[in-house]
Amino acid sequence: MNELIQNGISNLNTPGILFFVLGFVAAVIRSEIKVPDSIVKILSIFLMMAIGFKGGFEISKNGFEGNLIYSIIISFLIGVITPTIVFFTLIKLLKGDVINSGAIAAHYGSVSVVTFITAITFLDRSGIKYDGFMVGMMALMESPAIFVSLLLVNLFKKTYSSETSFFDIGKEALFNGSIVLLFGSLLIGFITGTKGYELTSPFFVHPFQGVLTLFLLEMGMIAGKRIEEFTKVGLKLGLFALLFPIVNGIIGSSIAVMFGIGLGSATLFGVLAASSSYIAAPAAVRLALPEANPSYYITMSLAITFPFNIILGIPLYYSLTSMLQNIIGAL
Amino acid sequence: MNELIQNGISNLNTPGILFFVLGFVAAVIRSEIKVPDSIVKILSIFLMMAIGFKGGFEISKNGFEGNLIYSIIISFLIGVITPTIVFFTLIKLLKGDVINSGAIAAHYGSVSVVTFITAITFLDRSGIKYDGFMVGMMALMESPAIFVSLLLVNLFKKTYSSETSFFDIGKEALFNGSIVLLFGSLLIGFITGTKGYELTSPFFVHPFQGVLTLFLLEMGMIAGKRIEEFTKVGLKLGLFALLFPIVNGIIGSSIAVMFGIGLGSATLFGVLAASSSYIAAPAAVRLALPEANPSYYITMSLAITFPFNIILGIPLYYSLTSMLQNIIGAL
Amino acid sequence: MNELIQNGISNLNTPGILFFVLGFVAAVIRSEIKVPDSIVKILSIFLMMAIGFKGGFEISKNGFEGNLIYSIIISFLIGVITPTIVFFTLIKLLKGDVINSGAIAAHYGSVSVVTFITAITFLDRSGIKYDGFMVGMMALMESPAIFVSLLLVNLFKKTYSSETSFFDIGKEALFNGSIVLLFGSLLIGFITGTKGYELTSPFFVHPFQGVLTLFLLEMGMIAGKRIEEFTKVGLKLGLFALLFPIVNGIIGSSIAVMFGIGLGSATLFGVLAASSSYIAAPAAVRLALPEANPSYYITMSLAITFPFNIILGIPLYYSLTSMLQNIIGAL
Amino acid sequence: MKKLEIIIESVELSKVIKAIEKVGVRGYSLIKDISGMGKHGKSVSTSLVDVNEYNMLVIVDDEVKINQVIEKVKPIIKIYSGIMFLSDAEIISC
Amino acid sequence: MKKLEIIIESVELSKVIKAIEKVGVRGYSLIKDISGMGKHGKSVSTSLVDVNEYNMLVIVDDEVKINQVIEKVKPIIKIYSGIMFLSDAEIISC
Amino acid sequence: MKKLEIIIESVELSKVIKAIEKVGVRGYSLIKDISGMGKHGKSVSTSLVDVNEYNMLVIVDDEVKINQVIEKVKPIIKIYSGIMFLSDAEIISC
Ligand SMILES: Nc1ncnc2c1ncn2[C@@H]1O[C@H](COP(=O)(O)O)[C@@H](O)[C@H]1O
Ligand SMILES: Nc1ncnc2c1ncn2[C@@H]1O[C@H](COP(=O)(O)O)[C@@H](O)[C@H]1O
Ligand SMILES: Nc1ncnc2c1ncn2[C@@H]1O[C@H](COP(=O)(O)O)[C@@H](O)[C@H]1O
Ligand code: NA
Ligand code: NA
Ligand code: NA
Repeated sequence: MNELIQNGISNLNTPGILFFVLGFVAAVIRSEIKVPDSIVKILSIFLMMAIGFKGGFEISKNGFEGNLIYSIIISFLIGVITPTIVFFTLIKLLKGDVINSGAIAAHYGSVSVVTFITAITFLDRSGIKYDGFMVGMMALMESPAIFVSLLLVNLFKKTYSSETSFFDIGKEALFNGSIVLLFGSLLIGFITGTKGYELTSPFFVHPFQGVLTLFLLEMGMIAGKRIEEFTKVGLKLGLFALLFPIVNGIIGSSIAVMFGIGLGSATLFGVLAASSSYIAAPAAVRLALPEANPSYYITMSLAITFPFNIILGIPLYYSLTSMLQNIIGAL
Repeated sequence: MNELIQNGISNLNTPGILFFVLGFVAAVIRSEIKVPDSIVKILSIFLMMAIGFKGGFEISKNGFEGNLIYSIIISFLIGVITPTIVFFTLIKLLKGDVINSGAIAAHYGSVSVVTFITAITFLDRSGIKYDGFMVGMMALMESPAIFVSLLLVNLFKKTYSSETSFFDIGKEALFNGSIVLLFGSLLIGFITGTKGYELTSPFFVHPFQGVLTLFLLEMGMIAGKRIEEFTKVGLKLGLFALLFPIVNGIIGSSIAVMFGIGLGSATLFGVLAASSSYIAAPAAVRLALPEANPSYYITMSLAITFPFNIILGIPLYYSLTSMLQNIIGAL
Repeated sequence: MNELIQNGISNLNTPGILFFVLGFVAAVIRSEIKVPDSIVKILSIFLMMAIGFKGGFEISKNGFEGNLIYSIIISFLIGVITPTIVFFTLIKLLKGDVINSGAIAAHYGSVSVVTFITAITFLDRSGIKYDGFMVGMMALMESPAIFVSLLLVNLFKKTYSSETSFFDIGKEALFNGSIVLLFGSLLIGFITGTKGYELTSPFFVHPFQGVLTLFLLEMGMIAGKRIEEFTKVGLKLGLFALLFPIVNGIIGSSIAVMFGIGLGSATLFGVLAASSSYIAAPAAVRLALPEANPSYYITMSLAITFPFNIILGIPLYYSLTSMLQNIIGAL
Repeated sequence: MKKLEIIIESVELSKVIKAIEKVGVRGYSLIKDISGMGKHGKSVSTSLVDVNEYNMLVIVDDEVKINQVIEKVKPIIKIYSGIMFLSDAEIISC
Repeated sequence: MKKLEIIIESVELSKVIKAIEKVGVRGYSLIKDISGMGKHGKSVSTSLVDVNEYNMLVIVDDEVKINQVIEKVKPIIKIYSGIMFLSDAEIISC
Repeated sequence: MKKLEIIIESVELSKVIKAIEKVGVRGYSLIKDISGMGKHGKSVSTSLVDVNEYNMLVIVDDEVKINQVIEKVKPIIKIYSGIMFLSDAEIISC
């Protein structure tokens, strides 16, 4: 417990988290720090390239130390189980509102790249190891939950007004830019190895934490602007967005621990399960479920769950995973 | 004198100043190097984050070596005295044109971030120390002069057509993005200390001079495009924009020296007093004084005073401050 | 031959080339990685500043080791000979279509900055020296071929519908942004020497390869989107775009070798001759030859010749230059 | 001749363009990066998500063609978000 | 129905939008990043300053509403810079 | 009064603006970064090249002035790419 608090404070006391808070506050007091859209987009591309590239390089250096097959299985399990639980919980909470339940399930089943990156930073700082291929697992986990959620909506709802076919959404989900970029960079990092790493690390590796800091400032502002819509979301969904990540995090970590995955990677599985998507899922859901309310899913994911996860969630999931390991190890 | 010339030449012979000149020349010969707006905006945010962060780190390392209380007083004194002098001088020069006198006074009373950064670079290169909290003083000096100028206009002009209330302008000025960003970064640099610094210095510190160089290229182009409007400004105001910074610089340095501030920080007070705003002031003045001519205040501040200050002004203010110290020290 | 294949593979096995391929594939499978326009523009400016600055610094360090006068002569020879040969070849191929032949000749006679940079990276990796002023030669070679091509069109075509005078195009070509930026940066790198270099190398030099990698990802996507227009270009011009660079490359290298230029710089002359413009030439040609088909010249230059050159061409031109040196040396 | 202005969310843009091209109009123009307010409230786009990002398509053509476009685009707008404005305009033939 | 196009400086944009919302129109669209020429000469904006950066607001609504908007916006434009265009247009109901 | 909308390629923009200024209109507005489809097919601009990047110029003025602008701009559009739309509109005087 003591350790948890200490980890929490040490996580808070990093430039990234503090700049996120600064951005949030700036947006709330309507102080205009106008970060151009194009910058947010390129920083997001940079972070994915860099994280993928570094993961690939680490695999090339250390080989597949952890259990890749198990990890792939875990990824799919989380991608099926978490959106399903979210869906049925929300059906209860929203009194049978299938569409919005499915829309939100797609977001909480999918993952957030920046939450993952912040978790990696936390692990690096704490000196805890994790598998280089975890970035690949993240890419794997982006789409399945979206499919599962749409399927659930289809099962429970007869009238379905979208003009977009499942096929179109499938294509979009599989060849989604972020998936291609993450896997591509992973592969390139793996292929070019140490030589490639040395050539480009002054761009992809050294300034990475600083770039993340700038990105989090912007994320803070985006979240802070969204928070005004909190009233539209309402208390029920607001609390859901705050608390359900913990449920998902425990599910993710537990599955990973049961498969014997190490502390670092299992923590990351917890973080991925707990994280919610705010790029891939909204785009797909807007197309497939036009009647769903974007104010719900975007605000919950971006303005509540994301801040919670990066500020308090990550150290929490780490402590929980460590506890789970002790419990399951003792069995 | 010899030293002044040498300093001037050494200041000229830096990539930043030379790229500024290149940008200026490129704009004048209408050679299109199109730097996108979004880049100018993000570089400006980067420079403020970085300079604030570094200032905060230095305070965390060295403590408040200089006299913080005195420095705050000096900041306010400069923020009241310089716009007032500018206002009454211009009232004479412009034959009672209260509106434009007030508009221009707001600009010359307020400060320029990039001029400050260029001065810091100059001091660093020359090995002269200054207080880490000076970046906070710059943030403090952004708004007061704008208020003082609007107040002066209000006092001397009965009909006042703006629909924007003083309250609105006050809010805008206090929660201005740059002020929040500068103070926030300062605080974060202070809180995260050496750890935060080491994590992010490959992004915020190492490439800083290079980023400044790119930014100055763009500033050169902006200034070069503006210079076409020189004819609208006229010789009288043109000369004012060229010479009055020296008056303000002497005022700023003198006050600082009289309070016993060291050479580095006193030079920076001179530079801040001499510098004129081209972001915060234009936005506030456009709202509060709609009849004022933007061609006057923007062209003077951006295309005349700014180039003068960074090319010739900074070494000049340094020499003057050093002289003032000798004179006042001898008293 | 063995060495050629090895060089080719080692060239392929770099992050830059692999990210180019990734971008290309992503575009072809319509996976949207949206790189904002403004980023492409600023990266292009960055690369020109950095390459110019570094060239200037190297001259300041090593002096004019190679033969500058000869190099200038070679630049102009290539700028006259290659567009002329392209023009007459195309006149044959396109059955007398003077306009489109001239338009394409302007592109293949002019040069590509990124191809040049990729070649430099190749030489650096292989430890082969070249002259610092070669970046200046590149800047010199941008415009002459455009003039020569327009002149040829004028000679062979009486009706000429453009409203844009030769004078206008001349001004545009001489004061073209990229020429001013390249020469300006070269000059600044030369003037500020080691001091300037040390100050700004964490921005201009260390991350250079990484930035190039990001830029090539984007170039890959641009090329991949263009390739759809391949059908408009047709097989004849498609093959021309693939094969004629080799002809031009041999011409460029041969001339350089005959003037006694060293292996590195002679390879670069070959690369410059083989490369085709996709920024300066399209803009000038669109103005001067409005009836020419942009689908031809842009697709050929950007989507066929550029990828060929950076992936296979550069190691090929290097091997050819080395062979030519042996042959001519033996004479 | 008629001018039709279609305001449509980014996620639906390619679908609308395909519909227009199927009708076979003389041409269309696209203005990106529109925001605004309508039946669905104020558009609150963020640079991270495409949702709530609008575009304006402008088409000037014969009334018949424009009517065909309207019929094609109506159902898309009905399900999603957006609006269409119709007015008179002439193409200046050069 | 009427279409009103308002061209207004960025610094005044939020004020105009508030005025429009007070009137209670069906909707409006915003096109950012306009430049141009008018009574105040050529707009010379720089990426550093918001001054002289224009926007176009488009509103299609009943004539009564549009007239109310016009009356609200007139004094703002009078003091600052900008212009309004009025024309006929119909909303296609979906 | 008349509203003229000119869609023109970036490379030709400065020429058209000069022509408009020569006529001496009250004002004009410029919307950048337009894409679309027309007689020359779909515009395929890349961020690297200006070619195929369009702009919309909007001018509201008296019919006489607008006709003068049309005559000046016609030959430019004829040689290059672009189109003009003419419609009715009023300037709201403030
Ligand atoms: N009456 C209107 N006038 C102008 N733009 C409108 C109007 N109604 C809707 N819009 C635009 O269409 C978008 C979507 O409208 P809606 O689907 O009704 O929320 C809004 O965000 C506005 O940009
Ligand atoms: N007659 C006009 N036609 C089109 N746009 C205009 C016209 N007059 C003014 N504008 C636009 O409104 C802005 C401000 O106009 P003004 O306040 O008259 O200088 C100009 O920069 C133009 O963008
Ligand atoms: N009928 C039309 N309606 C709207 N925009 C058009 C139309 N025709 C052409 N355009 C615009 O004008 C550009 C150039 O047209 P064109 O020169 O005919 O290829 C196109 O890319 C469109 O943006
Ligand atoms: Na999740
Ligand atoms: Na000042
Ligand atoms: Na060439």
